[in-house]
Amino acid sequence: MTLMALIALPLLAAPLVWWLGRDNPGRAGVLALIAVLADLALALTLFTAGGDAEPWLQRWQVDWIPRFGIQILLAVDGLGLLMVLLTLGLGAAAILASLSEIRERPGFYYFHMLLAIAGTLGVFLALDLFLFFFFWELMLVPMYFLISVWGHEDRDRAAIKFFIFTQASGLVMLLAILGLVWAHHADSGELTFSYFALLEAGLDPQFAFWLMLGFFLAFTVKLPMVPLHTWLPDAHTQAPTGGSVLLAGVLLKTGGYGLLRFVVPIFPEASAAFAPVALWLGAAGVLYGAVLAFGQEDVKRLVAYSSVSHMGFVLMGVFALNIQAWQGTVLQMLAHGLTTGALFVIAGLIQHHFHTRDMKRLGGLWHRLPRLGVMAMFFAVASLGMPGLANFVGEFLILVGSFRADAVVTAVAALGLIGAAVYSLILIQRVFQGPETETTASGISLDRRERFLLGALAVPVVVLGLVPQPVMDLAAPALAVLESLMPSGVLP
Amino acid sequence: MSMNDVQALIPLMILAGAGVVLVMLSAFVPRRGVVAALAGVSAVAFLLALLPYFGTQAVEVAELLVVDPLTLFFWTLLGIATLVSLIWLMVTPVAEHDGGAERYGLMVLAATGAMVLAAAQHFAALFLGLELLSVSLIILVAWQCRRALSIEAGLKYLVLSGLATGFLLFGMALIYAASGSLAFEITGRAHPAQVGELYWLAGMAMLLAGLVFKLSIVPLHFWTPDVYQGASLPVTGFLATVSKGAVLAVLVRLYFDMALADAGGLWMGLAVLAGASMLVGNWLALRQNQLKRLLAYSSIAHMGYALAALLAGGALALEAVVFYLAFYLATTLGAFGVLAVLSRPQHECERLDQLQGLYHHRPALALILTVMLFSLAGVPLTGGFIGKFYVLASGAASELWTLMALVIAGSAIGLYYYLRVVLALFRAPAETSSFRSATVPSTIVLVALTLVVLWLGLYPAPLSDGLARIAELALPG
Amino acid sequence: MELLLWLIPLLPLAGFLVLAVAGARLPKAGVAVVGAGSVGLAALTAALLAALFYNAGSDPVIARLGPWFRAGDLSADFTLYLDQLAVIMTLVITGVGFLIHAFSTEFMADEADYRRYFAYLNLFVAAMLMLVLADNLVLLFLGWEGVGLCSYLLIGYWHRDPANGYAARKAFVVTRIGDVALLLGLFLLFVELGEFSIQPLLAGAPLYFESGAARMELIAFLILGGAVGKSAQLPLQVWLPDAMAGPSPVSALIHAATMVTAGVYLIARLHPLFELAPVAQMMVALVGLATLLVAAWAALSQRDIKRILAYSTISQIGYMFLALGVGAWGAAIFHLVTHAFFKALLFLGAGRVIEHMHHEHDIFRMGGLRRVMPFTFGVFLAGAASLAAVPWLTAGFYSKDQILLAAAGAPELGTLLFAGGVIGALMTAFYSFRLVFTVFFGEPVTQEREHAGWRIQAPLALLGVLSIAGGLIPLPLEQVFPDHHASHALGLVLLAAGVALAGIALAWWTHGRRRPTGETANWPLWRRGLDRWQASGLGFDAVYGVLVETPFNTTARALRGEIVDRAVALVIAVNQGLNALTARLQNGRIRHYALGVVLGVLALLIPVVWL
Amino acid sequence: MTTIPLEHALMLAAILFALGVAGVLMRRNIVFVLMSLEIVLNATGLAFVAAGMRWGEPDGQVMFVFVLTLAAAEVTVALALMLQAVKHYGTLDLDILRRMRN
Repeated sequence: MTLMALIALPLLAAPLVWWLGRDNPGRAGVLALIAVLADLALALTLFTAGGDAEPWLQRWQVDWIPRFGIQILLAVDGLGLLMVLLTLGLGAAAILASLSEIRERPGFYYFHMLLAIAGTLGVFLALDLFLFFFFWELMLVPMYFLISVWGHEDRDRAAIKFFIFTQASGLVMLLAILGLVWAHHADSGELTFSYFALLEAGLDPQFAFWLMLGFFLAFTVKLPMVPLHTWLPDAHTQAPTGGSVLLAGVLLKTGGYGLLRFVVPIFPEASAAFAPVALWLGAAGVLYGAVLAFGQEDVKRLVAYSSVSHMGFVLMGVFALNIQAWQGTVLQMLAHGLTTGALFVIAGLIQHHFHTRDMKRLGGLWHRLPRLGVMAMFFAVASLGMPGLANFVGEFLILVGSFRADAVVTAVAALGLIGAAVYSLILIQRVFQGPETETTASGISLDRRERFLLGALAVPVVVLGLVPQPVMDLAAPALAVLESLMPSGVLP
Repeated sequence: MSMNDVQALIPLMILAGAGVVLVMLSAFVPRRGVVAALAGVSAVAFLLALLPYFGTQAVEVAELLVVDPLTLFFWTLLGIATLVSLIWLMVTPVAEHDGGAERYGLMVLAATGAMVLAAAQHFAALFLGLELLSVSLIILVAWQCRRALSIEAGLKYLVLSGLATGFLLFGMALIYAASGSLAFEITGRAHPAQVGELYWLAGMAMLLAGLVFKLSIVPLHFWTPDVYQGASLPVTGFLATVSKGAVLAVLVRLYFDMALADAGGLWMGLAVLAGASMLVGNWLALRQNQLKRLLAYSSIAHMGYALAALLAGGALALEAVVFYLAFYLATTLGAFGVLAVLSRPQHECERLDQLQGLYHHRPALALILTVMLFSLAGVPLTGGFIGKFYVLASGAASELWTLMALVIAGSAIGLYYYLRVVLALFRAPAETSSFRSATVPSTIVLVALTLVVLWLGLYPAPLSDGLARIAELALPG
Repeated sequence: MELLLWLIPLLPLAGFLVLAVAGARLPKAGVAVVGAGSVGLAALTAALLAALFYNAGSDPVIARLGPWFRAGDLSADFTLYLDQLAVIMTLVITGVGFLIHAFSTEFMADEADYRRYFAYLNLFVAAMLMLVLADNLVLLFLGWEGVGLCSYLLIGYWHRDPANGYAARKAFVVTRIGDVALLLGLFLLFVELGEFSIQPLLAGAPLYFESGAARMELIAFLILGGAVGKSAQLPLQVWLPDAMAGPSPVSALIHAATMVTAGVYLIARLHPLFELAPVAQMMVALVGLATLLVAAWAALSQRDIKRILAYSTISQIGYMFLALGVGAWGAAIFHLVTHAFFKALLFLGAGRVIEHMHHEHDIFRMGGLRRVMPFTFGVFLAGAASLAAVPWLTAGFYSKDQILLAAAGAPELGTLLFAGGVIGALMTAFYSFRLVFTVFFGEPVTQEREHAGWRIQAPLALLGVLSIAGGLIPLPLEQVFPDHHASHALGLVLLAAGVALAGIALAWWTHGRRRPTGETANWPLWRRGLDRWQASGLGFDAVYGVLVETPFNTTARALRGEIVDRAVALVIAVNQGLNALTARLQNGRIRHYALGVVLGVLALLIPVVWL
Repeated sequence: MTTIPLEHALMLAAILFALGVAGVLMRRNIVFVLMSLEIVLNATGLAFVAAGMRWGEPDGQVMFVFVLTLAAAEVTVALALMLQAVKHYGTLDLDILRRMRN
């Protein structure tokens, strides 16, 4: 029941916030924040949950569309719980980041914000494949509105591109889900969309491979994987700050989560067969994202491409198919959410204060805003994989794991670490260092809320970097299940 | 004709009688309101007259018509659609000199034709219903005779639908020649007829072409945008919903009664046409700024999806088509309703720029239209999503991967133009724009339609369970 | 003892945290106390610990703090390991580091961003300590990257000037190339041996690998790659000369106590692996030899006082690599220690000179400073003498001598290695004293007298003493390294000694007795070209520019428009084209529409008739 | 009594039908188009009658009556529309009626 409440709370709060905050930005934001924080508190109670079969912490189900054996089946394990916490944490951060930026139609804005959060929570909790797909598509809609109504100059194109990319690939996944369901039906006579039942589906290997590709496509568009990533720079750049934070921090994770939750366990053999290709695709993403990030002039685009690069590691981690890489994947997703989210907050602050994201017009911000400079430096350094901060543990484990799977591709991907240094530091150089420009000559300072927000994002980055073990222990049972599903001979 | 038969015909009689009376009455009672009210009452009476049939066995009327659960479902659906269309006819402002009281009668007559179609199980009934529907529609389309566009639309519809009817009839004649019967089931059973299999098949091909013309399946779709544009908004709405729904209904019955799924060549031909419709319809709509034309093109694509679902065959396909029809009717009526509500006398709301910034002035209308557009696009929360799910589910069950790939491609292309309209709604309004506000009754109907669309999207279980039972009864074994 | 061990890296780290978080409220004096004090305490702790350690018979100390992360059979914990090697490294880092801190408290007193400076400095020391004390390779890598980061932060300390930022990024990126190699080496080690802890690895490797096994060689090569990056050896030496952009004490720290010695330490620490990989070990020697020659050669023509010292560092580290390559592990560490003393001294001294000359770096615009800066001259001379390895008097002589003798005794290529080393020594002596003579001799360019407080003088004096007498400090390493049998031929020792003196004499001949102006305009073309080639560090930057930097920049710029988006644009264009095409057919003509109907009928009829 | 073979009758109907269709496709004048439509419909009538003959049932003829009725109704509407079209467009040329297009 907690699980349903977890989704329902932001869902029900959304219209309320819309109505009460329809023309009062402060009130709307605070109410939305309260809703998310309340939800976070609710999510924390899941730690005390227990009793369901390992690795599941809690499960809840009720019939939805019996014609197709569709249920509202929600369940959470360590992996899901981590994603839920990330969603709510970054959701709160996204709302905080929006407070001063969103002045127009605030109620409607936070309505969509809460809806997007609810949809994402649904994705992380749903274990009926139809329900999962439902939420998967659902989270797009509010995100589309966030971009298209409150976005920057080129928002229309970005919003439509984002929507078409993700929905079209989503439909392919729906087809794959249906293929899986019917195959299971033919096999067992039972029509169901339940994850637990479909795990047992006996599939023809070749058919399974095609189905796996269907899932893979949808998840890697969201991830995103090169060359399916081109919606991302546009969407991230054009979205308002809160939207960028949510997109980068949370929505991308649904792709990695989907790969871990569905692709690998349902199609272990097909995944193993496809893994060499996926590893190379991941490595290509790592390098391509890094090179393009370096080439950008727009602060937000740079950060967006850095996401492409980081998520390339996630793809590699999933398809390295061993426990280290999976642990790394989980950590990398959390770490990327925090650091990239924070970098988007910083980019948003720059845009808000100086009305430009063009690095040619920026420079020397450190002298005006030393605190912002320090925070930017911190997150840039975290993003380039400095040991002691969160991203390192993730990337290290992923690389160890993928090295076990394929040393050559890992060696290629590791070059991305050099790329990360190049683009992260050029960002700092061009925005914060060097002489001031006309644009940045005016003196401003961060207010307390902005400082708090960045600080609050920095703390978990350090904690995850130094004490990642509790998080890893939380995810471990779920990943151990994955390991047990892999065909013998795949794991090194 | 037994009493039983008569009883079965009561709802039809109500509608037919009302139609005739209304047409004549409008000659003497110049006030639109009275006629409109009576028309509405007749539609409600039709729906009420259906109540006794629920839960009864199928009733056949002299080989021609059958009133079974499927028919009842179609009748209910089409009856409600007719009622809503009549309401839109009422709320759309018209210029004084256009009068237009007769239109209510004509619409009721057309609806009668639609009901006959939906219950037909014999070619004669099919023909009669189709022509009653068509001829009334032609007059409705061409009604605003001071508008050149109306006349043009009427003539186009008349000539092309006449031609299509010619093919339909010739096809019937060939089937009759081959099988010796005009009843669906008997001719269907005669299908691998030793004598004239070629006649039968050729006849079937022509017959189907005549039917899918009404559904605007590519390449018989050319009339659609012009007729949509030329007719007045509520008539277009009626055309897009009741007329298409009735034809789809009879097509469903034909398809299953005659076991067309087994006629390889025909199936392939229909599949090609369905695929072409999905793509061409969406391509046509891509950069369209005329909303009626846009909806016309979108309907081409949607009928392609529905046809694809039908082609999957089996009980699930039947359910899929019927569900698709249900959500499509509700959604389309909602969309046309919003446009109708926003129209002014002689100045219909039909261009995209007329909608710009609607959200800022009439947020409720904008949100309703958004829901409808999302439903057409197949976005979750709306009936359109479940509709598309049904299509893909039936396609996947029959492993029609190519056709389903086309459904996905079409949907992806389609997103673009639906989202374009949505974008316009939420953009900053142009300075000159002003919007009418909705009246209470139209608001109620619009809200009801929205709730239906959302209900279909969120909790389709009651409907899907009902459809499963209907399909079970309609397709024993 | 475990606690003390942890205190050593944590004290400077605490200093960093205090300065970073609460430093804004501290006055400058407070910052100085925290900044220098934390390292000073660490040095005291290290000294105490060393005493305890030696007292307890030099048994290794292991201090566990807790797990860092564990996944499957992988574990990386926060565990420190202290043995003879680590003790020496810790003492050098904290000791020299503290002296540099102390020097900085006065030297940097006018700096506005005093706090940031000391915060970085503390972090630097903490990271380096973590590196040398780490029990496992992951933790070592933490320190490894940490020093990289701090060097970046400190080189780019004056970041208003984009050139400094460039130098900082260059340092970070170039060393990161090595880091990636190292990382891959660690992975390979882990995959083969299933372990990241250093001692079990070192114990396990000989059981697992035969000497010269291909994988072992590969691992050693990859580790060498990491060492080469961090220690600025060929071919990744290019970052160090530019790293002069930071304040002089930072250079002292980078070149002496931290950072560049990390590579030497790494190879020394993992020496059993290299012993199993003879090819890689020979490669270490050759890299060292090539580097020491190239850098010394480049140093001959430098005009920037700090660049001369930078190239000398590269060259001296080359000696250490040479020693490592011939298996003279102890000699390498010995040279590392003495080098730390005199190089810290030289850089701090250079900082004094530069400050005195109002930020003038060109040695040819200096002269006669001996008269106005007698104290600085004195200590600088001690440092330079040690660098030039003035025989028997200086620490540098003893350490370098060990290396040369070890090279001579190498089983393979001994003659070549020795000869190279001797030539390098000649050049070293020459450029050291070219610097001393040019800067401190001749006519004074200024009459301004130097003045320095005790916080500057004391560290310099102490370092001066160490530069001379540091060679006498015993460095017990017998538990870590196997015995090394070096050649002890007196002839070779004399040769080395003679070469150093010859170099100094040559420098006097060219730069002491005569006073070249540094003007090159009237030189013959070949000499100007040679000079420029030398001055540019043998053109490595240009080559890398053409091979790496330009292609990367061009690619990034070319891709900025997203080629992948072209494919998307193509899809869009196709759809728009189809839109236009289908829309054209919608031409309003009834007859055309009727044709559509007929076509539709045919579309259904044809398959019926044909199938 | 000689009966005409079904094939022959249907062939005739088909030819008539094709002629009618060709007329619709080729004529531009509304009147001729409507006449062609009449031919199409009557061809189907013929086909029905011929088919009815084959089975010796009245159904074919019944359908023919329906077809005639339809034809009449359609022509009525068509002529009314034709008059209006002439009023608005001043021509009987169907190709002129193309104000609505893309």
